[in-house]
Amino acid sequence: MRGIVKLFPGVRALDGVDLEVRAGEVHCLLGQNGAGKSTLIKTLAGAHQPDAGEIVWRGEAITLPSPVAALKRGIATMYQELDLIPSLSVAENVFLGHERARFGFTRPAAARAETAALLERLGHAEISPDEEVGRLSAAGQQLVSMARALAHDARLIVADEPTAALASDEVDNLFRIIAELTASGVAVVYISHRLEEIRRIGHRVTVIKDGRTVAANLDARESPTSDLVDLMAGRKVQTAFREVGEATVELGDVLLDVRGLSRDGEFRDVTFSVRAGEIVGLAGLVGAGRSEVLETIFGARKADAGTVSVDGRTLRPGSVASAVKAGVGLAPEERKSQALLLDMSVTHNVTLASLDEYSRLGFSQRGRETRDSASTLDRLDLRPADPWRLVRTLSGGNQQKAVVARWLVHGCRVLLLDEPTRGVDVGARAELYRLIHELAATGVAIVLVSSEIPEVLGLADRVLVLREGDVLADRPANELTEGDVLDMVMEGSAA
Amino acid sequence: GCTSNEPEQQNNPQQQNLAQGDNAQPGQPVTIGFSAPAADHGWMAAMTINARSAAEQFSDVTLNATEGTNDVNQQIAQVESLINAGVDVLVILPFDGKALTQVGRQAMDAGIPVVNVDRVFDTPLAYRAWIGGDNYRMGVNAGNYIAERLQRENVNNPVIGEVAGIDSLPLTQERSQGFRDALQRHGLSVGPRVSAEFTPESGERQTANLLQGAQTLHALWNHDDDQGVGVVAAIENAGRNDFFMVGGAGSTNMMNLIKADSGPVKATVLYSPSMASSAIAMARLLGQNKGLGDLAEHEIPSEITTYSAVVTRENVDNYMDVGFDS
Amino acid sequence: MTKALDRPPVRSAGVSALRRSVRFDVRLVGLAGVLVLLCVIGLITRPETFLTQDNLSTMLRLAAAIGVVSVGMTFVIIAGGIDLSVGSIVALSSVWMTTLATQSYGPVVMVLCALLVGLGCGLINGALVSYGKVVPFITTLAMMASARGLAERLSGRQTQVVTETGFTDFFRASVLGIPVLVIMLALVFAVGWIVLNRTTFGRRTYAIGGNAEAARLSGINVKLHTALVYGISGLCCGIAAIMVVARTTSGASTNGLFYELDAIAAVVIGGTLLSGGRGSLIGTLIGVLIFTVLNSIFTQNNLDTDIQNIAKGAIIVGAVLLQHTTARRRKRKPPARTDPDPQPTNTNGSQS
Amino acid sequence: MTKALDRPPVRSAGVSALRRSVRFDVRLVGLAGVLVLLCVIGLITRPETFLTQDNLSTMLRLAAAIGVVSVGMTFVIIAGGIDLSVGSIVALSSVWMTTLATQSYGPVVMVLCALLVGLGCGLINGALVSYGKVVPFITTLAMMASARGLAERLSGRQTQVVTETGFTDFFRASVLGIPVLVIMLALVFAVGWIVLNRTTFGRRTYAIGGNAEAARLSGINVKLHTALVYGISGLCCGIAAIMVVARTTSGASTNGLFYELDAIAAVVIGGTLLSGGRGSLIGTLIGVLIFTVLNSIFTQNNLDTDIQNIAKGAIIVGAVLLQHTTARRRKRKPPARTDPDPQPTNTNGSQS
Ligand SMILES: Nc1ncnc2c1ncn2[C@@H]1O[C@H](COP(=O)(O)OP(=O)(O)OP(=O)(O)O)[C@@H](O)[C@H]1O
Ligand SMILES: Nc1ncnc2c1ncn2[C@@H]1O[C@H](COP(=O)(O)OP(=O)(O)OP(=O)(O)O)[C@@H](O)[C@H]1O
Ligand SMILES: [Mg+2]
Ligand SMILES: [Mg+2]
Repeated sequence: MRGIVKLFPGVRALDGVDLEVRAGEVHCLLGQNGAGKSTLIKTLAGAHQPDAGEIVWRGEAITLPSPVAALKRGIATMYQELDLIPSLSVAENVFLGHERARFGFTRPAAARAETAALLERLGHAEISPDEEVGRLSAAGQQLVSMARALAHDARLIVADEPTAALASDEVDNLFRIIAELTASGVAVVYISHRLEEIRRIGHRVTVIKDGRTVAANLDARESPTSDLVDLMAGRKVQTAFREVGEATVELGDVLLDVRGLSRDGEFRDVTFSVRAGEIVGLAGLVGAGRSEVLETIFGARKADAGTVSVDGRTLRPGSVASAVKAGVGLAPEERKSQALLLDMSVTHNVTLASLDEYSRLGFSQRGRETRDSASTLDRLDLRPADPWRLVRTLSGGNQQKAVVARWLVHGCRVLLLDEPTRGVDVGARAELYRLIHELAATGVAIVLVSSEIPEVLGLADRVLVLREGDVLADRPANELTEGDVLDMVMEGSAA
Repeated sequence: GCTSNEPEQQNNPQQQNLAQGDNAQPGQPVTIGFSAPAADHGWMAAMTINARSAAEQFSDVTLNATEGTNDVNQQIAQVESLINAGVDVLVILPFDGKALTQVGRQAMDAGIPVVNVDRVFDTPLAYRAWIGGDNYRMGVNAGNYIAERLQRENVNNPVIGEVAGIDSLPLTQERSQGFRDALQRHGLSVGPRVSAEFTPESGERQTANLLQGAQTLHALWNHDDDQGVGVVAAIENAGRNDFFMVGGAGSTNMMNLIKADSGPVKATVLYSPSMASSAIAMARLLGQNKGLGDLAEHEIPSEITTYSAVVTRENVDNYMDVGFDS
Repeated sequence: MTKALDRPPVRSAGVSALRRSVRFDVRLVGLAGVLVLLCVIGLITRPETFLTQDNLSTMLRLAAAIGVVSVGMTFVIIAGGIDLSVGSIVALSSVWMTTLATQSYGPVVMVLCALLVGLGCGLINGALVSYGKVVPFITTLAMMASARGLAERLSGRQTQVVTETGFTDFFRASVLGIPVLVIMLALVFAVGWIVLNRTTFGRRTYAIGGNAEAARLSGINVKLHTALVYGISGLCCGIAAIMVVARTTSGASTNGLFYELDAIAAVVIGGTLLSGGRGSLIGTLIGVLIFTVLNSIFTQNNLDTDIQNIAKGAIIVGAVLLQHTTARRRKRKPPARTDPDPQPTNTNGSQS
Repeated sequence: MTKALDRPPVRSAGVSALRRSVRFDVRLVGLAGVLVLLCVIGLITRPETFLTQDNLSTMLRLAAAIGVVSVGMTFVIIAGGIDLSVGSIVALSSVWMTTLATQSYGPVVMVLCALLVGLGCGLINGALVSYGKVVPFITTLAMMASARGLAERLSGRQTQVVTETGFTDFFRASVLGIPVLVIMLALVFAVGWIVLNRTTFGRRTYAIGGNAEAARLSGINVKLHTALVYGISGLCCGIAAIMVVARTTSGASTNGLFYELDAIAAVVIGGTLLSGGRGSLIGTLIGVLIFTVLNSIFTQNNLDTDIQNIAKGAIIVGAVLLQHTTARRRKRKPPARTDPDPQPTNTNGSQS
């Protein structure tokens, strides 16, 4: 791809990007949130038409007027936003658009069998090809998306942040498949904000910034991390967690108290408490029920047993209103379905949970609202820096920033963060960590869920490890190593 | 606490002269099936109400009335289910005469006499007796009255407006045709014309627009007194008093206005829902194998056309009894 | 990958397949329960006449036209659209097929004419929606007005009687005691079911309704497909027009009044989401039958129209609430759905 | 933004606010263009009468009732619902307020009666939708049948004339040459606009329509809010009933026929998405006016009903296509909309 330009109303998303991918390599694409990575690969997939530039495929210049054209040439794409049909079954999603059919009649048995084989290859034979995709967890859906890309027998597979929803073991699994593919001569374009992944599987790296290629074809293993980060951000970024030894904040009284919380088939007897200023991390594999615990604390799901109390007052089970009144906030896991109003502006999204704070007698105070949300967004480096842009037109990582910003603006006393850094670039991530610490310092109790174990260990004061709905351990973070946690979640044997 | 306006009056406005002489004596029990279009406006509601109250007067009559519907398909099914239910006589006011002809025949073939009311079937094979109004003559009488009145008032080149009913119904077309023909006979023609939907609201809306388009107007014929309430309101809203208006069907309301003679309404042309009462009476007699008492004939006649008399201030008192509450 | 077996399943396979089929059944079972309940009420109130073969065939024949229209509507709604023009297209087709000119060519041409007119109108709808990008509500509202106007113009607002007895004889006949119309209804439903559930076309229809952008990225020609779906709806209207003409032996511009509401109501009560992507033809069939039976009970029990209306509203809501309770009792609602969901439109929202 | 500063200033606020208003304007400008075009056609065909003050005030008076209903409908649709019962609620309110019993208490009680009946019906709708979890289409369809039936029962299907002259005198009067009905319409629109755009209630309405789950997780009481939104729609129907009664000097169960279609059409043509979360009251107002002007042009030019219908369909589609072209010419369409998008419901689906 040479000199690709793509214009969106008000934004030059791509401004002359070059990308060169060789057969059999894993080519990593790096860039900040909103740099144009997803836009670039959508151009490659035929989903967007470039305004300028050319695509050369095996020596000949081609145009890709539609996704079909790209698929026909052997370019399969796993989009950043899981583009699956929630109401269809796994098998139907995998073969959508290239159904196993005879004379237009589907052959569900064939599709099912092939899907089962693909899923087995992905190490997840337990996912039924007949299951409705909408009922799978985010990780399950990511796997289906992967199976779909594999089903195309493509020459080039493009993966846009495939690991954002995955935990470490799933990531290993994915990398094994990618290694198999490249060994058979398939090229892979790989996008991720986790630099350590790029080290593990990448061959070469292209860095884009603000729609331009700033560095092409670097060696993935040799280039120093700091150089890559600097290239992406165009400035020096500190990516550290709180310095070890830095005086931890003075912890206050117990603010959030969870006792014997259970939900049928999801988790059992979860008991822990969080003190003012404390950060508690929940670690576990995908499907361990961490999200469910947070949602139940928040009242979005009704607990079957157990109580949640804030500052000594017990919350009404299954009532979000009662939780909100007590000062609890939840930044949910799935940004699109649970958090964002795609057709509203960033500002309006950010202040959604704080409407009462930004109103007098029911009338909104738009000036104050705009000011506060803009300054939070500024800190998170949301791009493009237009507080009135519709959230729909933001890049994935920037949308995530808007979700987190909503709860930073909202003055709550207990903050439940579910995967707050999913898809967020390195620079903004550091800023986010700093903000979380600042909040804790002001006496907010924070519960954090993340699939990245280093992140949990680095941020939290205390860590709860969950496995299949059971709490395995509740320890201070500095007594645990990544290995300990991994062992626990995999084996279930408390080390 | 919430009742309609005139509860006593609404039920049985014209029951006094239904059956006289021998025919008044109870005879063998008769089950009458009744099917009509949706009672979605005053006239049609009056038809159903009249049919029911007529049936109540006869101790020997059981009325099996179906839900009114404006879907011919559904009306066919209703008549079929009445046939299935084994009624003795059918009284059918079809939404569309031609479309229900088949089912009328079906009933006749099954030996159930059919009294066809108002909108006529396509073939006499489908009914035993027909009673209905004369839409064409209604238009003619309205046209004649207007033309003559304008001539009396010496108006030159008069502008004559028309507020028709639902345009897609044959009855509306017949009325309009009669109106046109009558005016033509007097060398006049119809000026601005709108069509409303038999409801006061549509009458008001369409008339308001018509009046805007017609800054001069000498006479206005409104097909239907239900929508007439709205037509009169629109004339008042526009503050117009430069023309007179003639109604249609003959509601009590319009007759009162004619009697009061203070507004634009000077006359109305009858198309009385009393025909529904007559139809029930005829159906009963058919079921009992009797004829109409006053006629020499042994049987019920096969067709009866009611007359569209013009009600004016002079004769309104004679007609108050057939006025219906729109 | 050594510990593959140890890992908590992302989704447990066997159970979920079972669950899924159960979940489907429960909705339809609830609905069928309502239908049976209505039949029982009919039987109790009118024991002599309600369940006679005569009455059944009357009810089914009445259900035929609206049933066929509802099949097309189900396709459109599953694909995420709406078709308000069905009633008008039925009127136009019925008028066009019964003009003197058309009738002079004989029954086969009449039938073809109805089908082509219906299909044509449907495709115009489809083209405007997918290539013209006019929202379905507006497109079909416009077609609703235009087709009805054209029908009035063509017929001069006269009811056109069918003189071609070959036509009426055929469509009013019965085969083995089953009216031809009912057989047609069954056929249309069967074909519709197969297309929707067993062909790529059908699965793609679901896909487009579920997430049009994802469908496009999967290489589906969403525009063409959408246009065709409206074509199907139009074609169904053509078939319904034939049925109406056969029933009434006439074509009129007043045919098909309110079919749009009746059909949408049947589809929605049958469990198809107005937001698209989900739905079943069986549900639609039951929905149509519920309304037909309800009408029949009302008529046979001689209820006043106003009471009927009041009761109808209550029964519709009651039926849906009953369905919910059945479904809830079985505790099969997935957690994501326990939320208020003031409108199903949003459940579609998206994922991760 | 290519070579902006290292970190572009977050608020190029001035520019972006401008942009934002421009984006909004373009849609509405296109729509307003259509309205102006229609007025020009009216002026050309009926130069003497069309733009007179008399005719303008007549048109606005005719638009008043449907305009007020459309305000409520806009709220409901933005919140992601639909209200099919508006016409029936208008009928019921108009009948209830004009019964002899109500009239005997004088004009103030009549007005209160209409408002309370409307509000009550709306809240019943709302409660069923949000607490009963019955989909809005079915709930309001049921209310449509029931309210109309109740209106028929109350009135015995008779037109109830208003004898209370205090009532008619007040509402049929003019203030400074502007009819009271038109002033009421303006007031309802103004209040509606403020509530929708300047209060937290309005913001929450958009939020619920945009993503009910997100709204719920942000601590909004989605159920209560949804119920209230239907209450607003009902209240608007009550106001509209007062207007209809004032205009026709009577209450009748036939009032408000087809208001649901007219109101939804006005709202949708005004750019509000049926899937919720987006829309503007100004668009709705222009939509209402477009339909009113169209009607006025038709009647004043003495067109046949059938031609009117055909033309109406063509004009509606034409208007929307024209809007699109304007929007495209300005290149202001966000790319998410350039794809097939057979129905707006799905745009929610996804994208990068
Ligand atoms: N549909 C759209 N309309 C308008 N602007 C868009 C649209 N899609 C993307 N953009 C803009 O294009 C730019 C590039 O977005 P893109 O999604 O390619 O970023 P990205 O590199 O994938 O970021 P991330 O790491 O957050 O996923 C962003 O500024 C974004 O706001
Ligand atoms: N809508 C649903 N219907 C049925 N089962 C579900 C649904 N959502 C989640 N589950 C199941 O609940 C369990 C826990 O879900 P989930 O994946 O959200 O847990 P988690 O620990 O939060 O993992 P993640 O790392 O993805 O956040 C899984 O077994 C999952 O399959
Ligand atoms: Mg991206
Ligand atoms: Mg989770």
